[in-house]
Amino acid sequence: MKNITKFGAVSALSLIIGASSAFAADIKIAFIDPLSGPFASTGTNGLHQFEFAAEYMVNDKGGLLDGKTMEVVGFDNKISPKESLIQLQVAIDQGIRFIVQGNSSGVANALTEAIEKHNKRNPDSRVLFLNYAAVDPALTNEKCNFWHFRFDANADIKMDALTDVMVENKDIKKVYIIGQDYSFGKAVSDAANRMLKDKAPEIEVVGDELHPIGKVKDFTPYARKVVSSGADAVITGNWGADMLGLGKSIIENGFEGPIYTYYAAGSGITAAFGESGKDRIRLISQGSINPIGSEEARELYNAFLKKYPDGNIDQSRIFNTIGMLSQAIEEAGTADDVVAVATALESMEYESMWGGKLFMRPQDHQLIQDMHVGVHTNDGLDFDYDQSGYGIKNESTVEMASMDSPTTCEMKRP
Amino acid sequence: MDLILVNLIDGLVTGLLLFMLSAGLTLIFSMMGVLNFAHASFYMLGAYFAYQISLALGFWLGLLIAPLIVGVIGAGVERYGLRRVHQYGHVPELIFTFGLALLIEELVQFIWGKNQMPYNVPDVLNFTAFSISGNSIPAFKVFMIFVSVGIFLGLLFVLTKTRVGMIIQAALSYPRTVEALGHNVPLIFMGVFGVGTALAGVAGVIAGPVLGTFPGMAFVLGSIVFVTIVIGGLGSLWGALVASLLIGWITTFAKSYNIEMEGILNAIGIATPENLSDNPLRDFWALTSPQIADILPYILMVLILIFRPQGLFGKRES
Amino acid sequence: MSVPALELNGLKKNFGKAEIIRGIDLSIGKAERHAIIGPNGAGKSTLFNLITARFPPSAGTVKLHGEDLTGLQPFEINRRGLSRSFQITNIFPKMTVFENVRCALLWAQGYKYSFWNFVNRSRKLTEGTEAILEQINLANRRDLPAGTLSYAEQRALEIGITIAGGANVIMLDEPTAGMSHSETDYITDLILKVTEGKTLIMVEHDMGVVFGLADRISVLVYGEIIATGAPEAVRADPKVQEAYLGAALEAEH
Amino acid sequence: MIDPVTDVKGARPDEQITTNPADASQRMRMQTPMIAVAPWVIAILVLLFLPLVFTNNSALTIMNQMSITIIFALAYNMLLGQAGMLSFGHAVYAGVGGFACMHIMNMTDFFASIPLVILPIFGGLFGMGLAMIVGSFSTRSAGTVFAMISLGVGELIAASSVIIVAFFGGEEGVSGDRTYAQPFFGVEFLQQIEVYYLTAAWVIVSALLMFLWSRTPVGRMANAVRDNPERAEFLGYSSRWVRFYSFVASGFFAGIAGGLFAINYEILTEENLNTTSSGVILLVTFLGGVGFFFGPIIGAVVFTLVQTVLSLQTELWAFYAGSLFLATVMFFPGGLAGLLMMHVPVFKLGKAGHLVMPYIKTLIPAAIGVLGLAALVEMTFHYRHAATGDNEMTVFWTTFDSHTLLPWLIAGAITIIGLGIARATAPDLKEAWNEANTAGGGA
Repeated sequence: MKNITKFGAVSALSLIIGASSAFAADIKIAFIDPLSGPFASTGTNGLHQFEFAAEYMVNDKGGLLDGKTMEVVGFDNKISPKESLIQLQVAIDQGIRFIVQGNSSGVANALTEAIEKHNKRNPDSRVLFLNYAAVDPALTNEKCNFWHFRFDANADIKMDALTDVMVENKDIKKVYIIGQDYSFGKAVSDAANRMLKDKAPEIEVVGDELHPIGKVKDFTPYARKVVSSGADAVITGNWGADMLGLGKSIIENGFEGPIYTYYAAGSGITAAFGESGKDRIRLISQGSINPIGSEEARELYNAFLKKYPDGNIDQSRIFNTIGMLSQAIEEAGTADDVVAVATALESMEYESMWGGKLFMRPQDHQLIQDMHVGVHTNDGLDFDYDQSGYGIKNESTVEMASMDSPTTCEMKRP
Repeated sequence: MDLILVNLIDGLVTGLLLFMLSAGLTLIFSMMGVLNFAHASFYMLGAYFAYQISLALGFWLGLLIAPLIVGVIGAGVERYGLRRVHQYGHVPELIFTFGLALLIEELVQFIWGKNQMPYNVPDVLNFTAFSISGNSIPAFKVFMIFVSVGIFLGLLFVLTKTRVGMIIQAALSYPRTVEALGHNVPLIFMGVFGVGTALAGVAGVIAGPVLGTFPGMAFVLGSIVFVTIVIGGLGSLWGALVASLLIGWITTFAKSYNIEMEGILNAIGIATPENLSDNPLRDFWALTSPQIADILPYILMVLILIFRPQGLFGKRES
Repeated sequence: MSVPALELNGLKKNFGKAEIIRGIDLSIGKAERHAIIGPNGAGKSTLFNLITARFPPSAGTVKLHGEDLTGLQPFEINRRGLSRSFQITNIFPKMTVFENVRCALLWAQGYKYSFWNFVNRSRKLTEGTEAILEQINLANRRDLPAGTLSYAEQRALEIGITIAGGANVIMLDEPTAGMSHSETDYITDLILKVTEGKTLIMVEHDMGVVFGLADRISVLVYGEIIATGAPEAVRADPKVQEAYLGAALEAEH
Repeated sequence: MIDPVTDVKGARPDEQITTNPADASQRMRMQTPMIAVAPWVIAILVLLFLPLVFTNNSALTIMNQMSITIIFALAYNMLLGQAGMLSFGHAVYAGVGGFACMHIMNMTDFFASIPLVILPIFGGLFGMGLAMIVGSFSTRSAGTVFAMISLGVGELIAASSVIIVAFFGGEEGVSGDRTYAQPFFGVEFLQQIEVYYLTAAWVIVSALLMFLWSRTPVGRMANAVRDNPERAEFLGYSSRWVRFYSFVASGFFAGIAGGLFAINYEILTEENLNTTSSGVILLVTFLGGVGFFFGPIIGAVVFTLVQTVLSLQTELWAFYAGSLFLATVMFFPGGLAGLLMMHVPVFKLGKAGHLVMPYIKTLIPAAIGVLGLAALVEMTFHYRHAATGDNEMTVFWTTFDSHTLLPWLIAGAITIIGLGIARATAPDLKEAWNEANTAGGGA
């Protein structure tokens, strides 16, 4: 009996896999990120931006290589490394050669290793990994490989820019660092300590703390410590519910200085902070939204809002990813030979519609770009987030941030 | 010193919130033998309903209506789901609630989406009640304390001073006898389940603005509620109260003070090994209390189960 | 004189302040059939539970073949050759009748916690089980789940499980409770048959069964044994008549 | 309170919640060895030939995932089904076994000296070791105490996975490369198909060992202790030790599943330990049915398909999985296996033919109705959450505009008609079912 069941089930399986590979687009990109579960909102928003970017920037303009269209296919990895690897295999079997992923450095680590092994073991179905948001510095240092490209600034670059801005602010004498207890949180804390010491030894780090990730119900005790420490500023790499919980709690319980963050915008967070976060939350990001980077970007954003009225473009790097990939495919003259595309991507210079120039550093495949520190406000915005009237407005900009930063990457090219 | 006082207040808020969940759960558990895994899901429903109602009618009506809706849903779940599964035994019942918790989370995402809801403290209560050396105590927290203490007193009154309470207390210990006396035990079960889930709903309404209203809010709280009632002792309302406060204060203090494992080990005479960074136990030596604050209740529970399986105030074992 | 099969010395049990067993001394010889009778609430089942370590005694000792059982777990006592049944039917309802009996044979046949033997490969185990099933007349029920048997059959099965391990001291707690006359006769015959040559200690209300089976009788009233002796002697004892037996006997006729 | 013993006294004959391998063993004993061996031979043949049907790597990957889940679920059922112990933290035994294997993979010299095929044994040993430590205090009683200790220990170990970075590698986990093992008869396990056969061999071996375990004295006594621990004590067996041995054996096979995970994915992370994984395996096992040895196998196959394949089709996969699970608990507490085995008496009576027509009349409309309902759910979801301009949606290979009335009417009509017919014909089915289950009568 069980064998019959199994047989039937597996037949169904091959049918479904077969059916879903019957789409018609010429160049397919697999988007492997959470589309269900607690992190689904970030994943879904990212997928919408990717789909829109492919439509608007490629297909509506006649496609690539004389009319080939581009399609982004969503794969739900439930933010699980295991599921990501299964979905990666499914994507490869569907003939997809470009993988994009961003949420969770843990998943990115699993993917980059799996892709390296896959490309080594299966030279005729190699794939590229375009990482648009996983910022663990290791990915472009000791764990780098030829197939991985990062379009976001890594945690160190962001901290470098953030601390450049912080030391300008002479009111800041004491800093409290708090983050989630995992590799990224630790990387933020290490970078902050190191760079503050370097750039402004007079600034005192009065607290440096990690809390369990995704498990804290009430941040009040942490907020108390921040307030009692007499800190003038807080640095945190928190994201999602941990960012919102921490931020709200710190503000509510009497802290009055700025909070420097990596991920305190969009996905409902801007709306939830609302008035309470005004002029308090600072955000490090790339791509200028307020003021908008270019007229082209304004048109694109408006078109995006027409399609997704409650959507945000909170990850402008997604559009850079699609733009640079398109340019690389055109340069290589093929979308099938990923080595050629990768070679074209390496050391590419690209004019971003969100302002500034982008440069894909060949040593480690880290994109170098302008970094902006913005403030959460409702004044003088071109575009708000979450339809809340609030958004992030640039205060300072670091051009081509960390252009010359060292890397431990020893790139092996095929 | 001031910080201790502040932490006491914060721990009290956390503990009382936990109590509102565990009180209902411990009643349900001891009466019906159901480890209701979906209890925290009703807490989540409370927050979401209150948010939806507050958009139209304001916070206060939300506080009033949302728990009622949650209670009715809870009673419905008992009547049309649990009662059916009850005949198969306790394990399927438990697994039923487990599945229900998953389904409720999916439903909430289906209806409200996956983002955090902008459900905020009402303006009337959005001010600082008082400050202790720079640490402000928001008025809403004071309000939370009053609501939960009020509910505790109400429960105590109902259970000890009214006829229904007497029957419930009797049914806690001798369900068969109570049934033999002609009381409608299924109806009592449904009522207790409804009231228990409504209490969880109240907790959701008042915790939603502070702790955030998002689809993962039930999962974050889920198992800790069990831990509370197991530590307190199954079926004991006082046990639930004491365990809730204990957990509230333990976690609050553990987070507020950076006690390091190295310090503790050195204090009891174990010297820090040389070359700590190469030591396989290095992570253990570097432990700090905030890191493990949220798993302390689990450690406490395992110890209690090993040495006193009936819990702090419990009279019967499992 | 040889060592008694079971010997109780000053056995006491308190639940809180209530003294349920107030000091019992009793000696039961090998191959003796001993019945314990007494009014409801006299502590008969409690006495059974004390002997088999279901509860720890408050004071006193229990000796099995001269060996002190204090501090032993029920399974350790069982391994020393004492087996019991329960007042409320206590079998494995979801397992088949055959499985029920076979489980009772496992330890006795030395399988212990082994996971390198397969139970259905052992001819000895199967034959032993079938022999017991024959004895308790349930051979034609062997593949039914035990929970589906009739009440009398379940009681018979319980007796089968109790004797299967080959214990030489058998304790039966009200084996005929709640049975019709014909069922009672069936069980009485069964007990006679299967306890041949073994020490039997039973609690029983049905005086017919008691006088039909027992070599000696003890009368337990309010946690104390007020009389022990041969059935006729006990029946004649004025204390017994006063406390219990008279009324019971009258009711009987 | 969740001790199954409490309500065992008035056991219902139709109760199917817990294992009754007694039946099977009896049948087994009376049948010729040929028939006893047949399912295993068929299973081996099927596993051998499946890759000829499904040649692509993703199907192999999914089948490997199924195999791992099968072993894990069977190991879990050694506790839940066979010994009546409900664990909320069983993922840690598989996880720790897997992490141990990962570390062995990274011990270059040692790993190069062993063939990859024996690696899962190390996983099993580590899982078993952990189970011995935890079991020493958690198996004293079944029921709530055991369940809550398992929850507590599970949370502790899951939490340490991000704290004790040296062993668990933090949130990135630990990764390695399986191909550095000693080649096994020249096979280096570079390709999925090679890994598939390795995993398949382990499935057969482990399932067989677990099946045989249920035939051993300690395996039989696990059932006895599950049904009535007190009675088992009076048969000379310590309930605690019987539970302990079951727990340790279950830990061993869970560890083997973990080892296979390490080989397949070459990475282990926090998700292999966390409570979600522990919960999932409980769902899988119960969905398949704890009452029969092969129940968890069905559960593992169905759940893996839902999780990996259905999730490609719809964002709402978890919603459907939850509904399926809840419906199973409410209406078929014996799980999918129980549902299948309900038909055994019918086949024995030779009346299976009588059910074919009523089944067709009821189940096909019901299935259509349920699909219609699913379409409505999808349309509602699309209507609420899709982008404004994006009115087009595709359900069941049909593309339409979700903002027009017609598709709603069609889907609604299909649902109502389908479920309506099913409802109308249900009494006939019930009657046919009763008739088919009655011996004698019409041929």
